[in-house]
Order: sequence, then C-alpha cells, then structure tokens
Amino acid sequence: MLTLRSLQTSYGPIKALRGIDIEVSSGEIVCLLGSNGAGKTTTLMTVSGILRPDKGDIIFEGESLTAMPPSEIVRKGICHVPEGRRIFPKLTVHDNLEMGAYSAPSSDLNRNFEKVFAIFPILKERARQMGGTLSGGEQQMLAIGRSLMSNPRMLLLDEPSLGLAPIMVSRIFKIIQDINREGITVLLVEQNARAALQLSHRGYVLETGTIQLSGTGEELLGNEDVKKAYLGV
Amino acid sequence: MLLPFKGLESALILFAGLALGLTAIFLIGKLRIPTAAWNTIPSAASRYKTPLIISLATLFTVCPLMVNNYYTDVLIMAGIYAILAIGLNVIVGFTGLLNLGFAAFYACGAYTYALLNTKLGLGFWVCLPISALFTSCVGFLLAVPAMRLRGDYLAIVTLGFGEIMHLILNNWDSLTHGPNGITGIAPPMIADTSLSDLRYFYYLVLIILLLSLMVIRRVELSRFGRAWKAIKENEIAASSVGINTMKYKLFAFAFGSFWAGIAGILFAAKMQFVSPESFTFIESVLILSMVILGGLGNTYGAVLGAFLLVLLPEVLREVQLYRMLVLGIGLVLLMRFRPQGLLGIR
Amino acid sequence: MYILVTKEVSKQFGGIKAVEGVSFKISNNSIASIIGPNGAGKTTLFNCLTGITKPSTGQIYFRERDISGLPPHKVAHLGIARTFQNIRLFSDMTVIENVMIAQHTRIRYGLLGAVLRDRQFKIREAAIREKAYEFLALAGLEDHADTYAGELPYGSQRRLEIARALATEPEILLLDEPTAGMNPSETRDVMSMIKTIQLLGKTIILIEHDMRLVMGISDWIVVLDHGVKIAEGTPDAVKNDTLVIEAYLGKETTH
Amino acid sequence: MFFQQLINGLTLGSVYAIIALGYTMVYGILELINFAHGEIYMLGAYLGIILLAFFTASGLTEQSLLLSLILTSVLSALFCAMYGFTMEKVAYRPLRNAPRLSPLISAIGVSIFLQNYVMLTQGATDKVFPLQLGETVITFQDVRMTVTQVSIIAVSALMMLTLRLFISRTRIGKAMRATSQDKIMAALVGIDVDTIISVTFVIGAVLAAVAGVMVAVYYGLVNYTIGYIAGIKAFTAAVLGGIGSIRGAMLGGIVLGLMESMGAAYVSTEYKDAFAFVILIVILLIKPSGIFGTDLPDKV
Repeated sequence: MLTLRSLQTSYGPIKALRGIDIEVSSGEIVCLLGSNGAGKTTTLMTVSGILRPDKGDIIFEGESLTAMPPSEIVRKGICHVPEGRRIFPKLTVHDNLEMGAYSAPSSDLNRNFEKVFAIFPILKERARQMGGTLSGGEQQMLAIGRSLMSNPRMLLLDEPSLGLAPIMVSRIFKIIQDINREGITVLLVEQNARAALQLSHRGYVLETGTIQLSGTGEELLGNEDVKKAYLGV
Repeated sequence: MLLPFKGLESALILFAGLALGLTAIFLIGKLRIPTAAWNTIPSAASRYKTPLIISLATLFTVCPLMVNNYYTDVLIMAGIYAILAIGLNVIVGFTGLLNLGFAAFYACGAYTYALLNTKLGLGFWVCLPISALFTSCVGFLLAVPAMRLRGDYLAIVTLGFGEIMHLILNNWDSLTHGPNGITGIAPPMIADTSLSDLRYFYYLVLIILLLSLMVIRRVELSRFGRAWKAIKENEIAASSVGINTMKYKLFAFAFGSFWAGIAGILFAAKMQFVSPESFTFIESVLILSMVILGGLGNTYGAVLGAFLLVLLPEVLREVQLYRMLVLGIGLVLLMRFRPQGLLGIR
Repeated sequence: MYILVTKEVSKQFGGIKAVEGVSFKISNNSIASIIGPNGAGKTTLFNCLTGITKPSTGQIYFRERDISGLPPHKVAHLGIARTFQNIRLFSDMTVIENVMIAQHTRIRYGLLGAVLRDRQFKIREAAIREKAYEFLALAGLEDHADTYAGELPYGSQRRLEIARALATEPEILLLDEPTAGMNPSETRDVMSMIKTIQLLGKTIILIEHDMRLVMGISDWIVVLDHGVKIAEGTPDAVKNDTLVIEAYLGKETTH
Repeated sequence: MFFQQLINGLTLGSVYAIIALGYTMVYGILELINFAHGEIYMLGAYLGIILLAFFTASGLTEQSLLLSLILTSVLSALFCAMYGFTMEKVAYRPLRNAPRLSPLISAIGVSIFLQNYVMLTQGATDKVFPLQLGETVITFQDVRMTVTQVSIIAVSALMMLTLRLFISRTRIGKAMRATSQDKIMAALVGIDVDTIISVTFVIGAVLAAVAGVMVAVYYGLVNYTIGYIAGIKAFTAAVLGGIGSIRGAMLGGIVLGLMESMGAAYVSTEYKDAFAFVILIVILLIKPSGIFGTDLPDKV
C-alpha cells in the first residue's frame, strides 16, 4: 500500500534520514521504533508532505506522493496525527473535528461525526468545549478522532502515548487496534516499544536515520538488539 | 584619468557608473566583501581595495572644483545621508533592532543646534558635541523602555516616537515656530572664515564623514561590534556566552543616534534653516532604504546606499518625479531577489 | 566536593509541569548525563541551570552560591557554559569571531581604546585571538578560522559550538545533544573532545540520546521522565533499573 | 459637548475598528504587520470619491442615493480585494520563509509605492467631492448627529457582526482560525494554507475599502496621505485590543476613536494625532499583549 524507497530527508543541516526502505501493506499495523533522533518523526513528516525528501520515492497505491502538498496527500487517504497532538486550542471540540473533515465530502460529515462519537463518547460530551481545555488523554482521543473525520485509509500516528498516564496509554492502544480492525492501515511511531510491538504486525528499528532491524512484532519483542538500540546495553 | 570626462554631470555619471559597475560585480557574486575582517582576510576584495580607495579619494577631493554649486549641494546631502545611514546601520544592521523613526533623531540634532544658535548664540563647534551627545541621550532614553519589546513592536514604537517628535516640532510654536521652522542659523566658522560657501562646506562634510567612518569601523571591529552582531544573530546564544544583551542594545541605540545628531547639526548649518517637513516618516524610510540597499550590517554598504539613493535621481533627472515610486518597488524587489543588499554577505 | 547542586527545582509553563522537584548533585570534574524519553524535561532543566528560564520553585547552587534566577550572561560569567540542541552559532560571523565573542567577559577595554586602537586594545585583542586559536585547535577547526560559521559542515558546527562554550572559560560545560544527527565517526570525534575537556579539569553535563555514548562516557546518570527524576546512579546501576527500562521500553506485561 | 464627542468618537472608532480587523487577521496568520493595509483603505476612499462623482454625473445618485452608495461600495470593495490579493501574492508570499524583517520592509515598499502611485495619478492635493448628505440632522435632546454618522456606525456594526459570524460559523472561517492557531496542523487536516491566507487578505481589503468609502462620504474629500495615518491608528487599535484577536480589534478601534475625540475636545486639538501614538507606546510597554491577547512563552 505504501512504499518508501531509499528515502533521504534533511532537517535543516541534519541528515535525518539516510536512505530508508519501508513497506506497509493494506490492513497492517507497522511500527517504527528507535531512540530519539533516530528519524521516526522525520519519516512520518516526509510521508505527509510537511518535509520534502532530498532523494528517494514515496509511493502510495501506485502513485508518487513525493512532490504533493500536504493538503493533497490528505485527500489521497493518508492522515497524519503528529507528535504532541496539535489540537487547535481555541476551536471547540466540534470544530476541531469539523476541520478534520475539511478534505472529505460534506455529505459524509454527519456520518463521520457519529462514527467518531461512537468510538469516543467523551468527545460528544465535550463538543462545545475549547480544544485547549481538554486533558492530555482527551486531546489524544480528539486528535485521533479528528484524523478519522477525513475518511482515511491509512493513519500515521506519532507517539500517541506521549505524556499520557499508563491507564490512558492502554486505552489508546486498544482504540488503535479497533480502528485497524475496521480496515484502516496504521503506521505507528512509538517510544514505548513493548506496547507498540504487542500491537503491531511488523516493526522497523531505526538508528541514526537508517533501518537497523525489521521483523514481525514477536520477533522484535524477543530480540536483544532492540533493547540495545534503546539502552545501549 | 578624468580628462575625457570634462564637465560636471559627467563626473557624477562617472561616479554612478563606478558604483553601478561595482554593484554589478557584487550582484554576480564574483566579489565578496567580508563584513567582519576586511583587513585580515586576503580576498579578492582587498586586491581591489587600494585602487578603489585611490580613485574614490581623488574623485571626491576634486569633485567640488569641477562641478557647479548645484551638484556640490547634492554631494553634501549625499554625505550627510551617508553619516545618517552608517549611524542607523549600527542599530539596524549590526544589532538587528529595526528603527523606523530615525528622522526624529536627525531632527533632534538639527533642532538642538538651531535653538542653541538662534536663542543662545552658541557657535557650530560648541554645538557639534552638544547636539551629538544630546541626540545620543534621547536615543538612550527612548531605548530604555523600548528594549523590552522585540522585532515588529520595537519598529512600531520607534515609528510612533518619530511621529510624536514631528507633531511636537509642528505644534510647539513658541519654541520651534511650528511649520515655519527656524531661520537664521549661523554657518560654521573657522577663525574668521565662514564655511557657508558650499565648497568649503563640502570639505567639512567629507572630513566629518571620513572621521565617522573611521570611528564606526573601529568600534565595529572591536568587542563592541562583535557583541552587537552576536546579539543580532542569536540573542539567546549571545547571552549564554556572557554578553549582557540589554546593555549592548542600549549602547547600540545611543551610539547610532549619536551620528544622527552629527548629521542633524550639519544639515541645520548647511541649510541655515530647519523645519519639521525635513524629518518625516518618509525620511526615516529613506535612510533605512539606504542601509538596506547597501547591505544591512555593512558600513561601506550604507555609504554606497546613501550615495546611490541621493545621486541616482539627480543623474537620471527625468525619473525624479517617480523617485519615491521607484523606491517603493525597489524595496519590494530587493527583499525578493537580494534581501542582503548590494554589499551584504549571503 | 559537589560543584553543582539542585534542590527541588520545578518549572511550570501555563498549567504544564515541565520539571517537577528535581534534585541532584554533580561532583567536580565528572561527566554526568541527563537522560530520559522525549518530553521528559531535560532541555527545560538545562534552561533553568543556565538562566534562560527562571525555575518556578527550587534552588540551584553553583559552588555553594545560589544562582537560581540569575540572567544567562551572569551565569556564564560565573562559569557555566552551554551548547544548544538546535545549534545556535553566529552563522554570519567567522569561526574565529564566534570563539572570540565568547571571551567577551574576559576582556576589558573602553570605547575610546577601541576608537584610538591604543596599546591596551592591541594587546588584549591579540591575546584573545591567540586564545581563540587554542580553542579552535581543541575542536580541530584551526584551519577554518576565517570561514563563516554557517558554511561549516554540520559536525564541525557542533564542535565549534562546544569550542565557543569553552572559550567562556567555564567550570561546568552543559552539552545539549552534542551528537544529534551525527554519523558514527563524527560521534567519536565529539566523544574524544569531551574526554579531552574533562582532562582540562572541567565538569561536563550532557543531555544525550545515544545510549552507547552515555553509558560509555558518564560517571553519573540522572534519569528524568515526565519532568520527574526517576533514577540516578552509575551507568551500570541505571541500565538495570526497572523504572528506567520501563520508561524507555514500556512496562513488561504478561501476554 | 460630552455626548457630542461620544458620537464623533464612535463614528471615528468604528472606522478604525474595521480597518484594524485587517491588521489583526493578517497578523494572526502570518505574524506580519501589513504596513500597506492603510493604503488599501486610501485606495478605497479614492475609488469612493471617483465612483460617487461618476454616479452623480450619470444621474444615478439623484434617482437613488442608496443604490449609488451601495454600488460605489461594492465596486470599490471588489477593486481593493484585487489589490489585497495581488499584494500578498507579489510582495509577501515569496518571502514566506525569509527572516521576519524582509516582509515588513517589503510591506513598507508596497505602502510607499501605492501612496506615490495615487499621488502621481490623482495629484497631491485634496480631492473633493462633497455629497450633500450631512444635512439631515437627528437631534436627540442636546446631541446632534448626522445621518452619515449614524450610517457609518450602523454599517460598521453590521460588517463586524457579519465577520464574526463568518469566522465562527462557516467552514472557511473556521479554517482561518485553525490556520492562525497552527499552520502545520491545518495543512495536515487538508486545509490549503495559501488559499486561506489569500482569503484573509481579500477580506481585510474589502473591509478597508468600505471604511474608505464611508470616510470619503463623511468628509467629502480624500488625500493620498490618509492611508498612512489611518493605518497607524488602526494598527494601534489592533494592538490595544490584543493583536490577533478579532473582538480585540473591534473594541480597540472604538476605544481609540473615543479617546481621540475626547482628547481633541478636552486636551488639545493640535496633538490630536499624538494620542494614538502615546497610547500605542504606553500599551506596548505596559501590556504588549493588549486587552484580549495572550502571552506565549519563547521557544528555545
């Protein structure tokens, strides 16, 4: 479904990606692991068009996304939930969701609202509240809910567990699994490697902009090298 | 060398040609004048330095002997603007503090002399340091509260200050005679000779300009200049290497305003008359344009910018009417295609 | 014995607690690392230590002197220098000027001296230039003294930033991710530079994500998570600490 | 006297308010002081006078004054919208990633250009076209107000209300707010940020154009310099209310208008224009975030 071919991206003067190859098939959850600065976030930002690659290709369902603006990429069915959630703080929860549907046909609007409210009932309760007043966990739900409003076929999730209490982390992971079962492909970036690997079909381990390891979730879970990549043991 | 170019206009055209030629060279980027260490870095620039200085020095020394009073007058104004521009360059170019009200400081210098001379009878030479220091103090006093602001807001406060100054000059009739201005200001005297002759005045301006240039260049290449440039480039990094950024920003404001005071007194002494209409917002923009055109942060660039913006409309008489129109378009184009100005780096 | 001591340092932005009640002690002439996952509050802590942000509560003692809340230039003056996560060089100035600026607080001559270029001025300028070359040599940049800092390759920029910090002649050097975005050979250069700096008698505090580097070089490690100190100790103690492993890899769950 | 000044101040203030909206909306999205915004207002005023003269000559004004005024406003707004759109595209868009000084200088350039362009084509002297509207006077106890004054206040109020509804209810309006809060996230949900920025400039220009027409009708004369001074005052109003805040601009405009007319009446007429600057400087020094603005922490 999504293929990254020897992708290289710079972040200012830093070469953040030094040629990575990643393959995501339809219906999968694939996670990108690695310590800070390994290039996980850069990968997602390059796919969604916020950063431009220096070299390499991004192919989504046979079509190249390499030169497309972000708003166009959303219309193709890829939605990026960035790190730190980036809720519009001074829009209501309802309006945040409506903005999520910006690229979707307006005829789907009500259906999508119902869909999201069914997954996240709390958002319906908070619909009139400003996005900035929600708690961290609620904001993460809103961010995921907002992305679902665009009829995505693939979600790019960047550190959905960041800064959340453990109970909230497991709820979010459960929801990601549910969404995936509905048929949405997920490319997940996580620091919380164990939780992410338990959830994912496959994973890639990045280190300084290159792929060090890849395999199925279980393979990587048992692999000592993963621990090494994180803790340098 | 100048023989084939007899006549006065031609001399100026020659200068303009020279300046344009230089400009063209810089534009294609063959030559890069390092702002920081023109003396220390052996580069293409220093190879051309000696001939350039000699030809410019000759040109400017003989100029008033060759041209008529009108052009001497224009050259004097170019010199005064050059002093203004290198002063403003200290604030905007070195330190990165946008000042949109520089004409107010210029006015301050001019009116100080005008008032001291007409009311108290003080002479030019006594007033020269008084004007400059007083303007410097005004700059400092404005900067004390304004330094808490950053970027655009600072620009707007300086603009507001300029407008208030203009309103005061226009309305404080008992002191400034309002829009009528102050007349009968004495020209400078040396012994018993009055410098009201434009040629003498030209050399006075030339000498003061050269002295100003020397002083500013030396300060630029000292720890003061380095601190200013560091603040401009990255204020947080500057403070983390031990620079008291507030102190140096205040100093830049005071030091830059000093030269506006010098330019102001020269202007008042030359015109023997001052009125508020010489110190409007457009005047501030014009001075700023000179600095930007020459290259923010480049002292020689500021001089070049001043001469170009004063001389070009004179050489190309037909476009004089469209001067400001062209200035406007010019600023837009400059920002788009060469935001660093003619002599700026990068 | 301890050169830097923090007591219950906290920093809040709006309602968010970026750093919460962090206390630790750093021994003189040691290499200490502050580690932790994204958003743990490491850079905020650095900003508090160097005066760029004021801690909301708590104290920081440098050689038993309370420095909490002092402005950055005073902190630098006292002897704490730093580098930044996203390099903050003076990129339109030359390499040597970048280092000369850092000796700003060590030179004294007046405006008049600068204008007249008197003896004092010449002696002092020559002295700091010479000194600056020494620091450049330490960073291996002496051949690039007249290059514009912004034109250096990335790895050299990082080293120049360290050289600039050293030129303030600090006792403590704080390095915020000095090897971020570097390839292994560049990382090795920085590591050996850090070792050399320690030999010069300085204390070094690192924020670093490259665990191999951290474990290999540190005498002491402080681990933050969600703004709270969850562990501290020697590298061996830290890497076997359950809380640390959980913070990095997630909780071990049965499944 | 007091109530009289109140009416004058409200009239003036509502004009400032709708010009201020243009500053505040652009600043909210681009963090740019659109220095040339005052010039758009000036263009609007010129067009107002020219079109009114034309419609009067063609007899339309005599038949229906209202229709003539509406047509004038609409045409002027259309024309200025084009200017606003082009200005952003030519002078600001290419500088989107330049240092912050560059777009500001570019904006000053546009401002000087437009001023001198109008001066060269329309002459440096006042352009006069007294439309005899001010004759109908409504007297309420001791307070006299002209129909023009009442209309200006009413039209401004209507436009502000419309804008508020547009911003808070429509999809484009919400997208404008979203873009001003987080440009990257706006792009990630599929908002075309460039289009939104163009829309913002166009709306600002339309508001300024209508303000220009109203002032042209009110005073019956225009001059190429009115844009600069009104622009600075409207900017002051925007800062007073908290730049970036829509309701701040509205409130700031009214407050500034009132202060100015009260100041002129009770303190000094000569220094009337200085009040705005003094207020601006005092606010920036005491509370730079204005009445409704928020302080954001520095990013390190």
